[in-house]
Amino acid sequence: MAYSIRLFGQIAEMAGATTLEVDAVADVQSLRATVEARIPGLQQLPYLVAVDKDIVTGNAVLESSALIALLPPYSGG
Amino acid sequence: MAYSIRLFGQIAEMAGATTLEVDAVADVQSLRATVEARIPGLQQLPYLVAVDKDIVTGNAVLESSALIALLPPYSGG
Amino acid sequence: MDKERKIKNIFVQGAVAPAFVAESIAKHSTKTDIGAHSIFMGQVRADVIDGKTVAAIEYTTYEEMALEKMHEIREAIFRQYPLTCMHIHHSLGRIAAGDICLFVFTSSGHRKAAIDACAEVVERIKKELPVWGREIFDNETHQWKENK
Amino acid sequence: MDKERKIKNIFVQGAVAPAFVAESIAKHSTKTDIGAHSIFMGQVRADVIDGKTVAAIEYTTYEEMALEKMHEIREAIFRQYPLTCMHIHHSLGRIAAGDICLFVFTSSGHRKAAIDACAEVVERIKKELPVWGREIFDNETHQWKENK
Repeated sequence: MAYSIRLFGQIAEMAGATTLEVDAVADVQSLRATVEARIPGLQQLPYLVAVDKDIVTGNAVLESSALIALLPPYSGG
Repeated sequence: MAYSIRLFGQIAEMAGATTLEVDAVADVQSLRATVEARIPGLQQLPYLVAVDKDIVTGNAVLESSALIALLPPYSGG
Repeated sequence: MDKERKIKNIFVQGAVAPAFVAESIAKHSTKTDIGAHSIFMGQVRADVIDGKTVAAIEYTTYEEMALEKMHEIREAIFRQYPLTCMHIHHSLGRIAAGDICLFVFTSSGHRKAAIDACAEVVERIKKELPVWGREIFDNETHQWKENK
Repeated sequence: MDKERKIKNIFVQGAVAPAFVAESIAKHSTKTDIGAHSIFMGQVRADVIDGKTVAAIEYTTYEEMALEKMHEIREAIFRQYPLTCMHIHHSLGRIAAGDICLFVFTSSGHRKAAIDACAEVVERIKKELPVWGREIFDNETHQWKENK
Protein backbone atom coordinates (compact mmCIF):
# COMPACT_ATOMS: atom_id res chain seq x y z
CA MET A 1 0.00 0.00 0.00
CA ALA A 2 1.24 3.47 -0.92
CA TYR A 3 -0.05 6.96 -1.62
CA SER A 4 0.51 9.04 -4.69
CA ILE A 5 0.43 12.48 -3.15
CA ARG A 6 -0.36 15.50 -5.29
CA LEU A 7 1.91 18.50 -4.91
CA PHE A 8 1.00 22.07 -5.82
CA GLY A 9 2.56 25.50 -6.27
CA GLN A 10 5.73 26.11 -4.35
CA ILE A 11 5.75 22.54 -2.98
CA ALA A 12 5.72 21.05 -6.47
CA GLU A 13 8.58 23.38 -7.31
CA MET A 14 10.56 22.34 -4.20
CA ALA A 15 10.04 18.65 -4.99
CA GLY A 16 10.67 19.10 -8.70
CA ALA A 17 7.55 17.00 -9.34
CA THR A 18 3.75 17.22 -9.15
CA THR A 19 3.35 13.90 -7.32
CA LEU A 20 5.24 12.10 -4.59
CA GLU A 21 4.93 8.37 -3.88
CA VAL A 22 5.06 7.51 -0.18
CA ASP A 23 4.53 4.24 1.69
CA ALA A 24 1.35 3.81 3.72
CA VAL A 25 1.23 5.80 6.96
CA ALA A 26 -1.35 5.67 9.76
CA ASP A 27 -2.35 9.28 10.03
CA VAL A 28 -1.79 12.83 8.82
CA GLN A 29 0.83 13.52 11.49
CA SER A 30 2.98 10.62 10.28
CA LEU A 31 2.39 11.73 6.73
CA ARG A 32 3.70 15.22 7.53
CA ALA A 33 6.87 13.77 9.06
CA THR A 34 7.38 11.53 6.04
CA VAL A 35 6.92 14.21 3.37
CA GLU A 36 8.99 16.75 5.30
CA ALA A 37 11.85 14.25 5.34
CA ARG A 38 11.49 13.79 1.57
CA ILE A 39 11.05 17.40 0.42
CA PRO A 40 13.85 19.72 1.57
CA GLY A 41 12.54 23.06 2.86
CA LEU A 42 8.95 21.85 3.30
CA GLN A 43 9.18 21.96 7.08
CA GLN A 44 9.69 25.74 6.94
CA LEU A 45 6.55 26.28 4.87
CA PRO A 46 3.11 26.57 6.58
CA TYR A 47 1.47 24.06 4.22
CA LEU A 48 -1.93 22.38 4.45
CA VAL A 49 -2.83 18.73 3.93
CA ALA A 50 -5.99 17.99 1.95
CA VAL A 51 -7.57 14.55 2.26
CA ASP A 52 -10.33 13.77 -0.23
CA LYS A 53 -10.39 17.47 -1.17
CA ASP A 54 -10.94 18.69 2.39
CA ILE A 55 -8.37 20.43 4.57
CA VAL A 56 -7.38 18.37 7.61
CA THR A 57 -6.74 20.51 10.65
CA GLY A 58 -4.89 18.70 13.44
CA ASN A 59 -4.52 14.95 13.00
CA ALA A 60 -6.71 12.32 11.27
CA VAL A 61 -6.49 8.65 10.41
CA LEU A 62 -5.73 7.98 6.74
CA GLU A 63 -7.84 5.45 4.83
CA SER A 64 -5.93 3.48 2.24
CA SER A 65 -8.12 5.06 -0.44
CA ALA A 66 -7.32 8.62 0.76
CA LEU A 67 -6.69 11.18 -1.96
CA ILE A 68 -3.89 13.28 -0.48
CA ALA A 69 -2.57 16.67 -1.56
CA LEU A 70 -0.05 19.12 -0.10
CA LEU A 71 -1.08 22.76 -0.42
CA PRO A 72 1.18 25.76 0.12
CA PRO A 73 -0.40 29.09 1.22
CA TYR A 74 -3.08 30.21 -1.22
CA SER A 75 -2.57 33.21 -3.48
CA GLY A 76 -5.49 33.22 -5.89
CA GLY A 77 -7.75 36.08 -6.86
CA MET B 1 -37.16 92.72 -5.56
CA ALA B 2 -38.29 89.22 -6.37
CA TYR B 3 -36.94 85.70 -6.65
CA SER B 4 -37.22 83.38 -9.57
CA ILE B 5 -37.30 80.07 -7.77
CA ARG B 6 -36.30 76.88 -9.57
CA LEU B 7 -38.63 73.90 -9.16
CA PHE B 8 -37.64 70.28 -9.69
CA GLY B 9 -39.17 66.82 -10.00
CA GLN B 10 -42.52 66.35 -8.35
CA ILE B 11 -42.65 70.02 -7.29
CA ALA B 12 -42.28 71.24 -10.88
CA GLU B 13 -45.05 68.84 -11.78
CA MET B 14 -47.33 70.10 -8.98
CA ALA B 15 -46.71 73.71 -10.01
CA GLY B 16 -46.98 72.98 -13.71
CA ALA B 17 -43.79 75.01 -14.25
CA THR B 18 -40.03 74.84 -13.66
CA THR B 19 -39.79 78.30 -12.08
CA LEU B 20 -41.93 80.31 -9.68
CA GLU B 21 -41.68 84.11 -9.26
CA VAL B 22 -42.16 85.26 -5.67
CA ASP B 23 -41.80 88.68 -4.05
CA ALA B 24 -38.84 89.29 -1.74
CA VAL B 25 -39.04 87.55 1.64
CA ALA B 26 -36.76 87.94 4.65
CA ASP B 27 -35.81 84.34 5.29
CA VAL B 28 -36.27 80.70 4.35
CA GLN B 29 -39.12 80.21 6.81
CA SER B 30 -41.13 83.01 5.16
CA LEU B 31 -40.21 81.61 1.79
CA ARG B 32 -41.59 78.20 2.74
CA ALA B 33 -44.90 79.76 3.84
CA THR B 34 -45.09 81.73 0.58
CA VAL B 35 -44.40 78.84 -1.78
CA GLU B 36 -46.65 76.45 0.15
CA ALA B 37 -49.50 78.94 -0.30
CA ARG B 38 -48.77 79.09 -4.04
CA ILE B 39 -48.23 75.40 -4.83
CA PRO B 40 -51.15 73.18 -3.77
CA GLY B 41 -49.98 69.97 -2.09
CA LEU B 42 -46.44 71.20 -1.43
CA GLN B 43 -47.00 71.40 2.31
CA GLN B 44 -47.55 67.64 2.42
CA LEU B 45 -44.22 66.93 0.72
CA PRO B 46 -40.97 66.78 2.76
CA TYR B 47 -39.09 69.10 0.39
CA LEU B 48 -35.73 70.83 0.82
CA VAL B 49 -34.77 74.41 0.09
CA ALA B 50 -31.42 75.00 -1.63
CA VAL B 51 -29.87 78.47 -1.47
CA ASP B 52 -26.88 79.05 -3.72
CA LYS B 53 -26.74 75.30 -4.34
CA ASP B 54 -26.54 74.37 -0.65
CA ILE B 55 -29.32 72.81 1.39
CA VAL B 56 -30.60 75.11 4.14
CA THR B 57 -31.53 73.22 7.27
CA GLY B 58 -33.63 75.27 9.70
CA ASN B 59 -33.95 78.94 8.91
CA ALA B 60 -31.58 81.43 7.22
CA VAL B 61 -31.71 85.03 6.04
CA LEU B 62 -32.09 85.38 2.26
CA GLU B 63 -29.81 87.75 0.35
CA SER B 64 -31.46 89.50 -2.56
CA SER B 65 -29.03 87.69 -4.87
CA ALA B 66 -29.94 84.26 -3.46
CA LEU B 67 -30.31 81.48 -6.01
CA ILE B 68 -33.25 79.49 -4.65
CA ALA B 69 -34.49 76.01 -5.56
CA LEU B 70 -37.15 73.69 -4.15
CA LEU B 71 -36.10 70.05 -4.07
CA PRO B 72 -38.43 67.08 -3.51
CA PRO B 73 -36.98 63.85 -2.00
CA TYR B 74 -34.07 62.55 -4.07
CA SER B 75 -34.34 59.38 -6.11
CA GLY B 76 -31.22 59.18 -8.22
CA GLY B 77 -28.89 56.26 -8.74
CA MET C 1 -14.03 77.81 -9.25
CA ASP C 2 -10.40 77.19 -8.29
CA LYS C 3 -10.74 73.82 -6.61
CA GLU C 4 -8.15 71.09 -6.27
CA ARG C 5 -9.63 69.04 -9.08
CA LYS C 6 -11.74 70.19 -12.00
CA ILE C 7 -15.50 69.65 -11.64
CA LYS C 8 -16.33 66.71 -13.87
CA ASN C 9 -19.60 66.05 -15.63
CA ILE C 10 -21.17 62.77 -14.50
CA PHE C 11 -24.40 62.98 -16.49
CA VAL C 12 -25.08 61.18 -19.73
CA GLN C 13 -28.25 61.27 -21.81
CA GLY C 14 -29.74 57.78 -21.96
CA ALA C 15 -28.57 54.44 -20.60
CA VAL C 16 -24.98 53.41 -19.85
CA ALA C 17 -24.02 50.84 -22.49
CA PRO C 18 -22.17 47.66 -21.42
CA ALA C 19 -19.64 48.41 -24.18
CA PHE C 20 -18.89 51.73 -22.48
CA VAL C 21 -18.19 49.85 -19.24
CA ALA C 22 -15.82 47.53 -21.13
CA GLU C 23 -13.95 50.50 -22.62
CA SER C 24 -13.59 52.04 -19.18
CA ILE C 25 -12.12 48.81 -17.82
CA ALA C 26 -9.78 48.35 -20.79
CA LYS C 27 -8.34 51.86 -20.34
CA HIS C 28 -6.98 50.83 -16.96
CA SER C 29 -4.69 48.07 -18.21
CA THR C 30 -1.88 50.61 -18.62
CA LYS C 31 -2.19 51.62 -14.95
CA THR C 32 -0.18 48.73 -13.55
CA ASP C 33 -0.26 49.94 -9.96
CA ILE C 34 -3.94 48.94 -9.89
CA GLY C 35 -4.68 45.58 -8.25
CA ALA C 36 -8.43 45.86 -7.70
CA HIS C 37 -11.44 47.33 -9.46
CA SER C 38 -14.87 47.67 -7.90
CA ILE C 39 -17.93 48.49 -10.00
CA PHE C 40 -21.49 49.23 -9.03
CA MET C 41 -24.26 49.51 -11.60
CA GLY C 42 -27.86 50.46 -11.06
CA GLN C 43 -30.37 48.82 -13.41
CA VAL C 44 -33.98 49.93 -13.90
CA ARG C 45 -36.35 47.33 -12.42
CA ALA C 46 -39.71 46.46 -13.98
CA ASP C 47 -41.44 46.68 -10.58
CA VAL C 48 -45.14 45.87 -10.49
CA ILE C 49 -47.10 48.41 -8.42
CA ASP C 50 -50.90 48.12 -8.12
CA GLY C 51 -50.98 45.86 -11.16
CA LYS C 52 -49.03 48.28 -13.37
CA THR C 53 -45.48 47.50 -14.50
CA VAL C 54 -42.63 50.03 -14.58
CA ALA C 55 -41.56 50.37 -18.22
CA ALA C 56 -38.90 53.05 -17.67
CA ILE C 57 -37.57 55.65 -15.27
CA GLU C 58 -37.18 59.23 -16.42
CA TYR C 59 -34.33 61.00 -14.62
CA THR C 60 -33.92 64.74 -14.18
CA THR C 61 -31.47 66.72 -12.06
CA TYR C 62 -30.53 70.14 -10.72
CA GLU C 63 -27.33 69.83 -12.68
CA GLU C 64 -25.21 72.71 -11.35
CA MET C 65 -25.90 71.70 -7.76
CA ALA C 66 -25.50 67.96 -8.42
CA LEU C 67 -22.11 68.45 -10.07
CA GLU C 68 -20.84 70.60 -7.19
CA LYS C 69 -22.10 68.06 -4.68
CA MET C 70 -20.53 65.19 -6.63
CA HIS C 71 -17.27 67.11 -6.67
CA GLU C 72 -17.37 67.41 -2.87
CA ILE C 73 -18.11 63.69 -2.53
CA ARG C 74 -15.29 62.82 -4.92
CA GLU C 75 -12.77 64.95 -3.01
CA ALA C 76 -13.86 63.45 0.32
CA ILE C 77 -13.57 59.88 -0.99
CA PHE C 78 -10.10 60.53 -2.42
CA ARG C 79 -9.02 61.87 0.98
CA GLN C 80 -10.47 58.81 2.75
CA TYR C 81 -9.23 56.01 0.51
CA PRO C 82 -5.97 55.38 -1.38
CA LEU C 83 -7.65 55.23 -4.80
CA THR C 84 -5.95 55.25 -8.16
CA CYS C 85 -9.09 56.50 -9.88
CA MET C 86 -12.84 56.91 -9.71
CA HIS C 87 -15.35 57.25 -12.54
CA ILE C 88 -19.05 58.02 -12.18
CA HIS C 89 -21.76 58.14 -14.82
CA HIS C 90 -25.43 58.81 -14.12
CA SER C 91 -28.13 58.66 -16.77
CA LEU C 92 -30.64 61.41 -17.51
CA GLY C 93 -33.78 61.10 -19.60
CA ARG C 94 -35.90 58.02 -20.12
CA ILE C 95 -34.13 54.74 -19.23
CA ALA C 96 -36.00 51.54 -20.07
CA ALA C 97 -36.39 48.67 -17.59
CA GLY C 98 -33.34 46.41 -17.87
CA ASP C 99 -30.99 49.24 -18.82
CA ILE C 100 -28.13 50.63 -16.71
CA CYS C 101 -28.75 54.08 -15.18
CA LEU C 102 -25.74 54.40 -12.84
CA PHE C 103 -22.12 53.30 -13.21
CA VAL C 104 -19.63 53.79 -10.36
CA PHE C 105 -16.08 52.53 -10.89
CA THR C 106 -13.24 52.71 -8.35
CA SER C 107 -9.73 51.31 -8.63
CA SER C 108 -6.94 50.89 -6.12
CA GLY C 109 -3.77 48.95 -5.41
CA HIS C 110 -5.66 46.63 -3.08
CA ARG C 111 -9.21 45.35 -2.82
CA LYS C 112 -10.36 46.90 0.45
CA ALA C 113 -10.03 50.52 -0.64
CA ALA C 114 -11.65 49.90 -4.03
CA ILE C 115 -14.60 47.98 -2.56
CA ASP C 116 -15.25 50.28 0.42
CA ALA C 117 -14.92 53.46 -1.63
CA CYS C 118 -17.30 52.18 -4.30
CA ALA C 119 -19.95 51.24 -1.73
CA GLU C 120 -19.65 54.59 0.02
CA VAL C 121 -19.88 56.59 -3.21
CA VAL C 122 -23.08 54.72 -4.15
CA GLU C 123 -24.65 55.51 -0.76
CA ARG C 124 -23.71 59.17 -0.99
CA ILE C 125 -25.00 59.49 -4.57
CA LYS C 126 -28.37 58.07 -3.51
CA LYS C 127 -28.59 60.27 -0.44
CA GLU C 128 -26.99 63.53 -1.52
CA LEU C 129 -27.38 64.13 -5.25
CA PRO C 130 -30.37 66.21 -6.36
CA VAL C 131 -31.59 63.73 -8.96
CA TRP C 132 -35.18 62.59 -9.43
CA GLY C 133 -36.57 59.47 -11.02
CA ARG C 134 -40.12 59.27 -12.31
CA GLU C 135 -41.32 55.70 -12.79
CA ILE C 136 -43.26 55.46 -16.03
CA PHE C 137 -45.76 52.59 -16.07
CA ASP C 138 -46.76 50.55 -19.09
CA ASN C 139 -50.05 52.50 -19.28
CA GLU C 140 -48.04 55.79 -19.32
CA THR C 141 -49.19 56.85 -15.85
CA HIS C 142 -46.30 57.54 -13.48
CA GLN C 143 -45.15 57.94 -9.89
CA TRP C 144 -42.15 59.59 -8.29
CA LYS C 145 -39.50 57.38 -6.74
CA GLU C 146 -37.99 58.11 -3.36
CA ASN C 147 -34.64 56.74 -2.16
CA LYS C 148 -34.55 54.87 1.11
CA MET D 1 -22.59 14.46 -6.82
CA ASP D 2 -26.28 15.16 -6.31
CA LYS D 3 -26.11 18.68 -4.99
CA GLU D 4 -28.71 21.43 -5.20
CA ARG D 5 -26.94 23.22 -8.03
CA LYS D 6 -24.55 21.85 -10.62
CA ILE D 7 -20.85 22.44 -9.94
CA LYS D 8 -19.79 25.18 -12.34
CA ASN D 9 -16.36 25.71 -13.80
CA ILE D 10 -14.91 29.08 -12.80
CA PHE D 11 -11.50 28.71 -14.43
CA VAL D 12 -10.49 30.24 -17.74
CA GLN D 13 -7.14 30.01 -19.49
CA GLY D 14 -5.64 33.48 -19.78
CA ALA D 15 -6.91 36.90 -18.81
CA VAL D 16 -10.56 37.96 -18.50
CA ALA D 17 -11.26 40.31 -21.43
CA PRO D 18 -13.18 43.55 -20.80
CA ALA D 19 -15.45 42.57 -23.72
CA PHE D 20 -16.37 39.40 -21.83
CA VAL D 21 -17.37 41.54 -18.84
CA ALA D 22 -19.53 43.67 -21.14
CA GLU D 23 -21.26 40.59 -22.56
CA SER D 24 -21.97 39.34 -19.05
CA ILE D 25 -23.53 42.67 -18.12
CA ALA D 26 -25.58 42.87 -21.33
CA LYS D 27 -27.06 39.40 -20.73
CA HIS D 28 -28.75 40.71 -17.58
CA SER D 29 -30.89 43.33 -19.28
CA THR D 30 -33.67 40.76 -19.74
CA LYS D 31 -33.73 40.07 -15.99
CA THR D 32 -35.84 43.05 -15.05
CA ASP D 33 -36.10 42.15 -11.37
CA ILE D 34 -32.44 43.16 -11.03
CA GLY D 35 -31.85 46.64 -9.63
CA ALA D 36 -28.18 46.42 -8.68
CA HIS D 37 -25.02 44.83 -10.01
CA SER D 38 -21.76 44.63 -8.11
CA ILE D 39 -18.52 43.65 -9.82
CA PHE D 40 -15.06 43.01 -8.47
CA MET D 41 -12.07 42.53 -10.73
CA GLY D 42 -8.53 41.66 -9.74
CA GLN D 43 -5.81 43.09 -11.97
CA VAL D 44 -2.17 41.97 -12.02
CA ARG D 45 0.06 44.71 -10.54
CA ALA D 46 3.55 45.46 -11.85
CA ASP D 47 4.94 45.52 -8.29
CA VAL D 48 8.62 46.35 -7.92
CA ILE D 49 10.36 43.98 -5.47
CA ASP D 50 14.11 44.31 -4.81
CA GLY D 51 14.49 46.33 -8.00
CA LYS D 52 12.73 43.73 -10.18
CA THR D 53 9.32 44.40 -11.73
CA VAL D 54 6.50 41.85 -11.86
CA ALA D 55 5.78 41.21 -15.54
CA ALA D 56 3.08 38.57 -15.03
CA ILE D 57 1.53 36.17 -12.57
CA GLU D 58 1.23 32.50 -13.43
CA TYR D 59 -1.78 30.88 -11.79
CA THR D 60 -2.25 27.19 -11.08
CA THR D 61 -4.91 25.39 -9.06
CA TYR D 62 -5.98 22.10 -7.54
CA GLU D 63 -8.96 22.24 -9.83
CA GLU D 64 -11.23 19.46 -8.47
CA MET D 65 -10.90 20.77 -4.93
CA ALA D 66 -11.21 24.44 -5.93
CA LEU D 67 -14.43 23.79 -7.85
CA GLU D 68 -15.98 21.89 -4.94
CA LYS D 69 -14.95 24.64 -2.53
CA MET D 70 -16.31 27.31 -4.85
CA HIS D 71 -19.57 25.39 -5.05
CA GLU D 72 -19.83 25.40 -1.25
CA ILE D 73 -19.11 29.14 -1.14
CA ARG D 74 -21.70 29.81 -3.86
CA GLU D 75 -24.38 27.83 -2.03
CA ALA D 76 -23.62 29.60 1.24
CA ILE D 77 -23.76 33.04 -0.38
CA PHE D 78 -27.09 32.26 -2.08
CA ARG D 79 -28.48 31.21 1.31
CA GLN D 80 -27.21 34.40 2.97
CA TYR D 81 -28.20 37.00 0.38
CA PRO D 82 -31.26 37.44 -1.89
CA LEU D 83 -29.26 37.32 -5.11
CA THR D 84 -30.63 37.01 -8.61
CA CYS D 85 -27.36 35.64 -9.92
CA MET D 86 -23.64 35.26 -9.34
CA HIS D 87 -20.86 34.70 -11.87
CA ILE D 88 -17.22 33.98 -11.09
CA HIS D 89 -14.27 33.65 -13.45
CA HIS D 90 -10.68 33.07 -12.33
CA SER D 91 -7.75 33.00 -14.72
CA LEU D 92 -5.18 30.23 -14.98
CA GLY D 93 -1.85 30.37 -16.78
CA ARG D 94 0.32 33.41 -17.33
CA ILE D 95 -1.51 36.74 -16.89
CA ALA D 96 0.44 39.87 -17.81
CA ALA D 97 0.58 42.94 -15.55
CA GLY D 98 -2.41 45.16 -16.31
CA ASP D 99 -4.66 42.23 -17.24
CA ILE D 100 -7.72 41.01 -15.33
CA CYS D 101 -7.26 37.71 -13.44
CA LEU D 102 -10.49 37.58 -11.40
CA PHE D 103 -14.05 38.62 -12.21
CA VAL D 104 -16.81 38.35 -9.59
CA PHE D 105 -20.28 39.54 -10.57
CA THR D 106 -23.35 39.55 -8.30
CA SER D 107 -26.83 40.92 -9.02
CA SER D 108 -29.84 41.54 -6.84
CA GLY D 109 -33.04 43.53 -6.61
CA HIS D 110 -31.39 46.04 -4.31
CA ARG D 111 -27.88 47.34 -3.81
CA LYS D 112 -27.05 46.06 -0.32
CA ALA D 113 -27.28 42.36 -1.14
CA ALA D 114 -25.35 42.71 -4.41
CA ILE D 115 -22.55 44.76 -2.81
CA ASP D 116 -22.19 42.72 0.39
CA ALA D 117 -22.34 39.37 -1.41
CA CYS D 118 -19.71 40.44 -3.93
CA ALA D 119 -17.32 41.61 -1.21
CA GLU D 120 -17.80 38.41 0.78
CA VAL D 121 -17.26 36.15 -2.25
CA VAL D 122 -13.99 37.95 -3.02
CA GLU D 123 -12.75 37.45 0.56
CA ARG D 124 -13.67 33.79 0.54
CA ILE D 125 -12.04 33.18 -2.85
CA LYS D 126 -8.79 34.71 -1.61
CA LYS D 127 -8.87 32.76 1.65
CA GLU D 128 -10.37 29.41 0.69
CA LEU D 129 -9.62 28.52 -2.92
CA PRO D 130 -6.56 26.36 -3.56
CA VAL D 131 -5.07 28.62 -6.22
CA TRP D 132 -1.46 29.74 -6.44
CA GLY D 133 0.11 32.72 -8.13
CA ARG D 134 3.76 32.84 -9.07
CA GLU D 135 5.01 36.35 -9.74
CA ILE D 136 7.28 36.33 -12.78
CA PHE D 137 9.76 39.19 -12.83
CA ASP D 138 11.06 40.98 -15.89
CA ASN D 139 14.34 39.03 -15.61
CA GLU D 140 12.34 35.74 -15.56
CA THR D 141 13.13 34.97 -11.92
CA HIS D 142 10.02 34.48 -9.79
CA GLN D 143 8.55 34.37 -6.31
CA TRP D 144 5.37 32.84 -4.87
CA LYS D 145 2.61 35.17 -3.76
CA GLU D 146 0.77 34.72 -0.50
CA ASN D 147 -2.67 36.17 0.24
CA LYS D 148 -3.08 38.34 3.31
